[in-house]
Amino acid sequence: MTENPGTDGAVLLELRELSVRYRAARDELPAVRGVNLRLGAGETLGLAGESGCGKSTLAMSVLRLLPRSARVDGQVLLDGEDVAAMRWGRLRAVRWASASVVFQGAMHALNPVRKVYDQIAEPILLHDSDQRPDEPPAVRHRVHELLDQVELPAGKAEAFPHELSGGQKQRVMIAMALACDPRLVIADEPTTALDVIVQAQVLELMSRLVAEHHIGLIMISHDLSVLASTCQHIAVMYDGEIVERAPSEQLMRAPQHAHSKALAAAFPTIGDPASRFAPATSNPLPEQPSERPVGEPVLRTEELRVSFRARGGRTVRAVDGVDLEVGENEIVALVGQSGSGKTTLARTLLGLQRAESGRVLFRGTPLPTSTSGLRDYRRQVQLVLQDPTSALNPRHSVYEAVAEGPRIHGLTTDEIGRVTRALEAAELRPAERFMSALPHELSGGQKQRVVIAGALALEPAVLVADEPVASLDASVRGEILALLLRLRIELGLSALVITHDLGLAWNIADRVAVMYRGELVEVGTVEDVLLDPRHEYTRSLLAAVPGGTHRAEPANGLRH
Amino acid sequence: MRRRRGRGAKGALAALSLVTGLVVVSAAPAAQAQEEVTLKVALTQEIDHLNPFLAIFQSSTGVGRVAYDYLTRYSAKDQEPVPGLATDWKTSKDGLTWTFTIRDNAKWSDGKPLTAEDIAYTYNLIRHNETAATANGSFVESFDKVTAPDKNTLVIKTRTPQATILALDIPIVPKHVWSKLSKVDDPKMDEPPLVSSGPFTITDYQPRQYVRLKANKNYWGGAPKIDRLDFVHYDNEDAAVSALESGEVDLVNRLAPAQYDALQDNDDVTLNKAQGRRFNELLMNPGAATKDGEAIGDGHPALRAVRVRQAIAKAINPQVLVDRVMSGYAELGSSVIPPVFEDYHWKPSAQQRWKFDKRKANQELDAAGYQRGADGVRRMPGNGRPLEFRLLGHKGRTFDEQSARYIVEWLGEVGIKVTQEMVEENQVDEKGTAGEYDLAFSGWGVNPDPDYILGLHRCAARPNAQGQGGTTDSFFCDQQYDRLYARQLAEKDESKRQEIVKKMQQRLYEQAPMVVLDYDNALEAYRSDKFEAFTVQPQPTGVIMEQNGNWGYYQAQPAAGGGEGGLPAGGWVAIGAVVVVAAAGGGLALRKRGKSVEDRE
Amino acid sequence: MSDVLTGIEQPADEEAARGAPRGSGAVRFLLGKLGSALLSLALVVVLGFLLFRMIPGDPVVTMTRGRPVSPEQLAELRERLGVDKPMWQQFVDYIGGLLRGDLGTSYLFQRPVADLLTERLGPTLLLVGTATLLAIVLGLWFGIRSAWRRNSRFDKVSTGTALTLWSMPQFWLGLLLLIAFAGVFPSGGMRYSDTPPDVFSQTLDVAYHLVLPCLTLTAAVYAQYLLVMRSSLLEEMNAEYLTTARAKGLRDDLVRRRHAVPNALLPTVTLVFLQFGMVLNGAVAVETVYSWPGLGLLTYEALSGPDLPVLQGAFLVLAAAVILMNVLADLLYRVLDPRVRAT
Amino acid sequence: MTPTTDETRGVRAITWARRKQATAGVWREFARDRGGLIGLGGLVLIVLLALLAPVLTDETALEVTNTTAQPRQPPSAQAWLGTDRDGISVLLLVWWGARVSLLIGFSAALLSVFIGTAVGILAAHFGGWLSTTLMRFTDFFLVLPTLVLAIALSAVLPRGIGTIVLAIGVASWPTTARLARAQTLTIEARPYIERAKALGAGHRHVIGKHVLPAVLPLVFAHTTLVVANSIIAESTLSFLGVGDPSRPSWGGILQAAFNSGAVSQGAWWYLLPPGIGIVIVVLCFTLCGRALETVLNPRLRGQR
Repeated sequence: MTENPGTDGAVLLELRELSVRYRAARDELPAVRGVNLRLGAGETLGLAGESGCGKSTLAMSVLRLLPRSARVDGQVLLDGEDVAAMRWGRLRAVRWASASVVFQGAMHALNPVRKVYDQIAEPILLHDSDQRPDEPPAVRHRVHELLDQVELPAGKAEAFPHELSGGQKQRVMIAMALACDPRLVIADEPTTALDVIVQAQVLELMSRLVAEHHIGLIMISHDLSVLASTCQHIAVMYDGEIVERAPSEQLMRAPQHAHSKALAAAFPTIGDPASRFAPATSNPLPEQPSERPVGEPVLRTEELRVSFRARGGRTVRAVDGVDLEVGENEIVALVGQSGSGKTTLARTLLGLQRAESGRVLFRGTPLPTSTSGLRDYRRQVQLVLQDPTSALNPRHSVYEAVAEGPRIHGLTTDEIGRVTRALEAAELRPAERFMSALPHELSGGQKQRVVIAGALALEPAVLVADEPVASLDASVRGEILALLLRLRIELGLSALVITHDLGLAWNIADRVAVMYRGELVEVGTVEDVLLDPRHEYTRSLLAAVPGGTHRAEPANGLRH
Repeated sequence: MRRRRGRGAKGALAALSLVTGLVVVSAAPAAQAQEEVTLKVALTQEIDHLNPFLAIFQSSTGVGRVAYDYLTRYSAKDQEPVPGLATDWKTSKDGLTWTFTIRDNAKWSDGKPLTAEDIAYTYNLIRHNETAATANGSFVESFDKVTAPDKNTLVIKTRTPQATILALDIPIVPKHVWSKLSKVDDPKMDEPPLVSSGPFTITDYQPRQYVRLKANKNYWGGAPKIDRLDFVHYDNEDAAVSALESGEVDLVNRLAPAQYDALQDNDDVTLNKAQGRRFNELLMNPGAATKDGEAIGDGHPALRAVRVRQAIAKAINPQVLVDRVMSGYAELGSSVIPPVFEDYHWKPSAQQRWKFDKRKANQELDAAGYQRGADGVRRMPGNGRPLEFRLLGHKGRTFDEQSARYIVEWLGEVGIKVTQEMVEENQVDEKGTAGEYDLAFSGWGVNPDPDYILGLHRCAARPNAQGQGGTTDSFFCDQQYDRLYARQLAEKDESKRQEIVKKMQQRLYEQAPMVVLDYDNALEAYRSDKFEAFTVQPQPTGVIMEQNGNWGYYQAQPAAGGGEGGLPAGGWVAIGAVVVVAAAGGGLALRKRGKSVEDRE
Repeated sequence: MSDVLTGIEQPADEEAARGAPRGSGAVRFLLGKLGSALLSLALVVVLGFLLFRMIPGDPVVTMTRGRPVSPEQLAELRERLGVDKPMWQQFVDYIGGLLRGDLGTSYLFQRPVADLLTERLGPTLLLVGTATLLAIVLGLWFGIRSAWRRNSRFDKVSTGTALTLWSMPQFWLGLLLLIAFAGVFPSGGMRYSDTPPDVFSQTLDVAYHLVLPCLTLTAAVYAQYLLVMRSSLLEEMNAEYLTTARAKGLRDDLVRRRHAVPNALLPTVTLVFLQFGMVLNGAVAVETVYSWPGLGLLTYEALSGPDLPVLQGAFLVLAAAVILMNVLADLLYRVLDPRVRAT
Repeated sequence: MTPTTDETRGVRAITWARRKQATAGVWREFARDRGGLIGLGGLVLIVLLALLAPVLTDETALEVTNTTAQPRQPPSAQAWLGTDRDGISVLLLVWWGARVSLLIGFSAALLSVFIGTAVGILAAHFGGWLSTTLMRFTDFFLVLPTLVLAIALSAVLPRGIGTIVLAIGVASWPTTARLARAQTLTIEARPYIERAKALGAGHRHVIGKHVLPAVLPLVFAHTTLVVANSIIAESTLSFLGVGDPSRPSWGGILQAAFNSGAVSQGAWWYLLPPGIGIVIVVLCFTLCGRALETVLNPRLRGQR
């Protein structure tokens, strides 16, 4: 059943030599180059690739949803009919009835001012000729049925999108996609914006529904493990071409193409000793010190509490009695779902957020409260933000961005030398080449290195990194993580890495702290916590990691 | 250059009108209005009150003149007092007691007879009620007693002889209506219908829109020849003129020269260039002071010297203002009594008149010791204060704003620096009464009797020690002038009085506390296709509107054949056209949209 | 808390707060809006008092212009107007008067200002209301079409026209129309004196007089609405939910009508209300040119005097109108946008 | 203490080269907008003509006592655009009026933008009660009927250009304040501000290095629109009679025309040129402003 089209043998979708080019100001930018693809009825195919590889363009071309600037060559045969040749009326009839789409960000893909009911009912009323608006009971029934299928209560039909959580919105999107019983569903990064646990639930739901309704599915993601857990086949796209297509298990186990390998390596299997302290990188890493010196922790919190006053006078406690230590030369991973208070904790550590009670101690001294004291403190503890694109002022050159810290602190002596050293420490070599560049001329990984260099320019003792690789492409992810490991060895830098990604913790951290609703529920060495979770929450986090077919059992036997 | 008129457009739109029923319907009310003859008069001034005791504005008193009767009237011919309600009068030897015979054919609009009792009531009300004195209190100030011994006799006793007793501009009100009111400023008295006895009766009033009057068929002087008289409000002269052109109104006054010129080509409109009662003057602060001679204000000391004032009079050329600012619709000014009052008007001879001569003005100033400084501005001898004058004027008043530029430039050439100070009207008044000016524009409308205007330049007209109560126009104070004033007041012989009055004007002219720049013509226009020539006052060069009387309106006569009245039909057609076009456009757009969206991506 | 930490802030973003009122949201929201409106109103009242007492000139002189008045009469008048009292006393009297609906007496018209204002309010409402409605209809219609077919000939022509109209001083446009339509439409005022008094004729008469002023006021206002509508729809044009709608197979006009426009309408509607002050500015100019007997003309007339009580009254009424519109805008926004309406 | 001069120069050169490149980029983007180019061209021409008026024309021809031409004459060979109520060439009057209109427009806009930017940035940056107070203040000014406020102000203050500038400036700053505040809030929500704070930056650094450079271009683009508005506001105020009569602006010329009965006379040559002047200048400013906004505000790019 691997290479064959579906059970009835019909070809649902076929792409023949499909090319898409975007007309830009001067020239045409190819996005998809000569792709051939077949999908049988009921088949599920994952389309993997990094941002900009053309996977979304490919998906959108199926229903001719590309912007006007796109030029499409080749054929898209949907049920044997060429979409490009369809008349406008025919195309409208085909849309949603034959193939529907689950869009990337459910938050934006739903109309914010219309009720869920209206949005789901709209295609039903449009396409089912027997469901006229004068038969609302039937439509209403159908909508409730759909909501039931995606495990949402019928009452949500009367909700507006903003009243739903991210996962609920994505469920609504799925319900909407199923509304006209399409034979093909295209899901474009359906879970990217979601939390790990929710992501697992949504993926499971999708797999189930696709199987139950015998729907063909094309799922697009940058995350191989997500695809592996949902799809029979995976096709890897790179620079507009499909470079490898294989059954999921095979691709995960033995990727052939270099790019597939990089993608596969980006999501380490927890418990796999090969990836412990070994993020995927092209430069070999030096040996990690096995024993860490024990002593006074560099950064420590005592009973730290932080709360916000929400509108309406209610107080929301984001951090609730946290005791956390980051030792000398240690990397600690702070993991948890979004909203668990990780980022607030990080901001408090840097004095960007005032603590309600408790203390933050740096080398045993409490966080200063005076303006100048705080400034001095910030030479020691530095921050690396999640999205390097927005963390750099687009108007400032790399040099200015890196020199910003030293200038603030009046470290004007040998500024150029300082900047050069910082850039080179962040592995931007030769430093001169980058100095005059503006952020938009750099790749995502390079930008994150600049941010790190900016922090390093102050020669800090601790780096607090908030999701440092979450917005980076898989192939870059490993490089940045490797950089953190190298910095620890070369500069003796301690780090607190905040992440939702347990694999990241497995990759680089010495210890891991699990945060749940403002509290630390479990703290310990990576091996202890991830391989032998004690707390319920840690277990559910681990269970939510999409392990695909390749997931290792958290067996004791792995701990040799 | 004629501007685009609506005729062509009307024709085109008339064709369109065939398709719209709206026009047919809307034309009906216009047709109805044609049965009666209505004279529509444009007013550009607000009506402040219809209540005759409170009405002050020219517009309101103008309405009062057609609605109410007065004791006496001014003749249309030469503005001499002629019988009004009083048919005859005599005065006692001491001039303090006046006995009037009141006509017995006068009736109120509610049918009740008008008697001497009503007149006495009116005068006494003003004398004893402060609110009632608001508008016309000054006329009765010297009254000692007013009685009506019988219904045809009115006796007025005054404390001092009063020359104006035959010129009492006091509308007579019905006692039987007013005596029932609790207060004089009862708002009811601003709401028609109002009981009056004049040739017209006020029937309808919409503030800022119109006052409607209907002819009083029982008027003792005979019924007017028109049925209705409407005073229609327009906010500016332009609006009124274009209303005249489109036939919305029949009579317009206070035209600007440009508008007067523009109307000259219109065959349906006849123009009336009347000798006006107004003059414009340039005041030169001769050293403002109170009655007691205590200096007030901050007038420039150089202007206290007669030689400087005379030099200024020679440095400016009023004829240019007449020609260019007034476009020739004015007469060259000389003294404070306009030539329309020919008996009192004094005109300087060729030798007496200040001639425009910059060289001479310069020489005189040089000779008087006002030497030019390095900046070309003259300095006062002694203290060296530069001759820098402020020129006070009304903001927004065209004459002031336009003439100011000429004055500035003329005086600049004789080494006097002038800066304009155009301010709101209340500030002009305030600065004027406080003597806080150097040069100032001013102007007066003059009554047939010269007493008031002459009295403005007496020492006694200056304010009291508190700086209040002054009526002075110029702060002029001259013993010789004051003596002449007293003489004319006591003089009973009319021709002798005229001589004295002329001497006073000559004295003013020579002392030059002001330069009278011009006498404005009153520019009026009316629809001659609808009305015959109006009665003007005085004849033959006088005005139709703003008379000292109601001859113009009362004796108005529809033109033979009569013009079409009512609304300009073109207007209704235009509305119809707009509606049709909008509907058609909307429909088209809707249809087009329905088609085009179908096949668009 | 004397030692303020550098860079430490509450993450309370006011814009965000708009989106998520909690608890007894509706009432709280309403009270908040009303409260701030009342505060604005109070400030307007105070400013109105101060501003018009700074104007030089003795009001008594203005009132008695052209009449011979004795010093006693002047003094009595001063006392009646209260201008001889100390400032604070005047302020107290002013507030007291306001509360009783007494705005003083006009110097020029010798009538209560409140009466004058009520009398003039109707015509202004008629003019501004008609013009705004027309402008909304035209502006939105053209704006939506221009945005939907960006850079088409239609877009270029309609946006170009709007920009040109927007660049015109309204009074000048009024003057031009006045010359152009002389004879076809009345040159000023609100009704003829000799129109029969029946409702039908009167209505037609007023409508006829309304055409030019309304046209002038509409021209500039519609242009503004068009530009706003166009740009807010353009902002929505790339929204993902439109792709969703298209993917569902909706016709282009349905995508526009059901999805794009309702979203783009939000900022536009708010702006329509917030720009109300601009419409009033226009009304002052237009009423002056066409002698339309409204508040704007009253303001202009009061200027030549200046008739301070009237100016002050007009200032208060106009400012209050704008404040009211702001409150309405907030309420309407709440009705239109479910995100704000959150319970 | 100081780095070697060579190095400094090197760094400076980099920075300057960057700025030059950025400016060139802005210009390239701007030049793509045909409307913007036309507007800019028109503005340059008009400003040049206005500046050169004393060189190209004879100022004494504006003196009423020097003119011999008849008042209110239609265009002729002597006076291409006819004469005004004093017999002065309308062309000359409009030419010189441009100086006054532009001067007032620019000054009022500068004043308004200066107040607005300062209030907006401070309100957004500092938050708390200061922000509340400032924004309450701004909202308050926003609801004031600007024309009536300007009228009242010009009635209170002595007549003159300064008064008009002040009246327009004081009445029109709140829109700029809102814009500056919104932009500052957007900028301050960006992570790089968080990063700068984490690096130890204080208020001055954040405002000076990050907020101002990001807000000013937008404010600059907005300024052109404010100038346009100011010119219209000035003309309206002058028309209502609160302008400076001794130096007539375009609005003042129109007021003089209106008051002297030009409408009844149908003196189009007297009414059209000043109005067309206003429309052209305002349109040029608006086109420029919109083009600039599109270039400088990436959010708007590709929209207009």
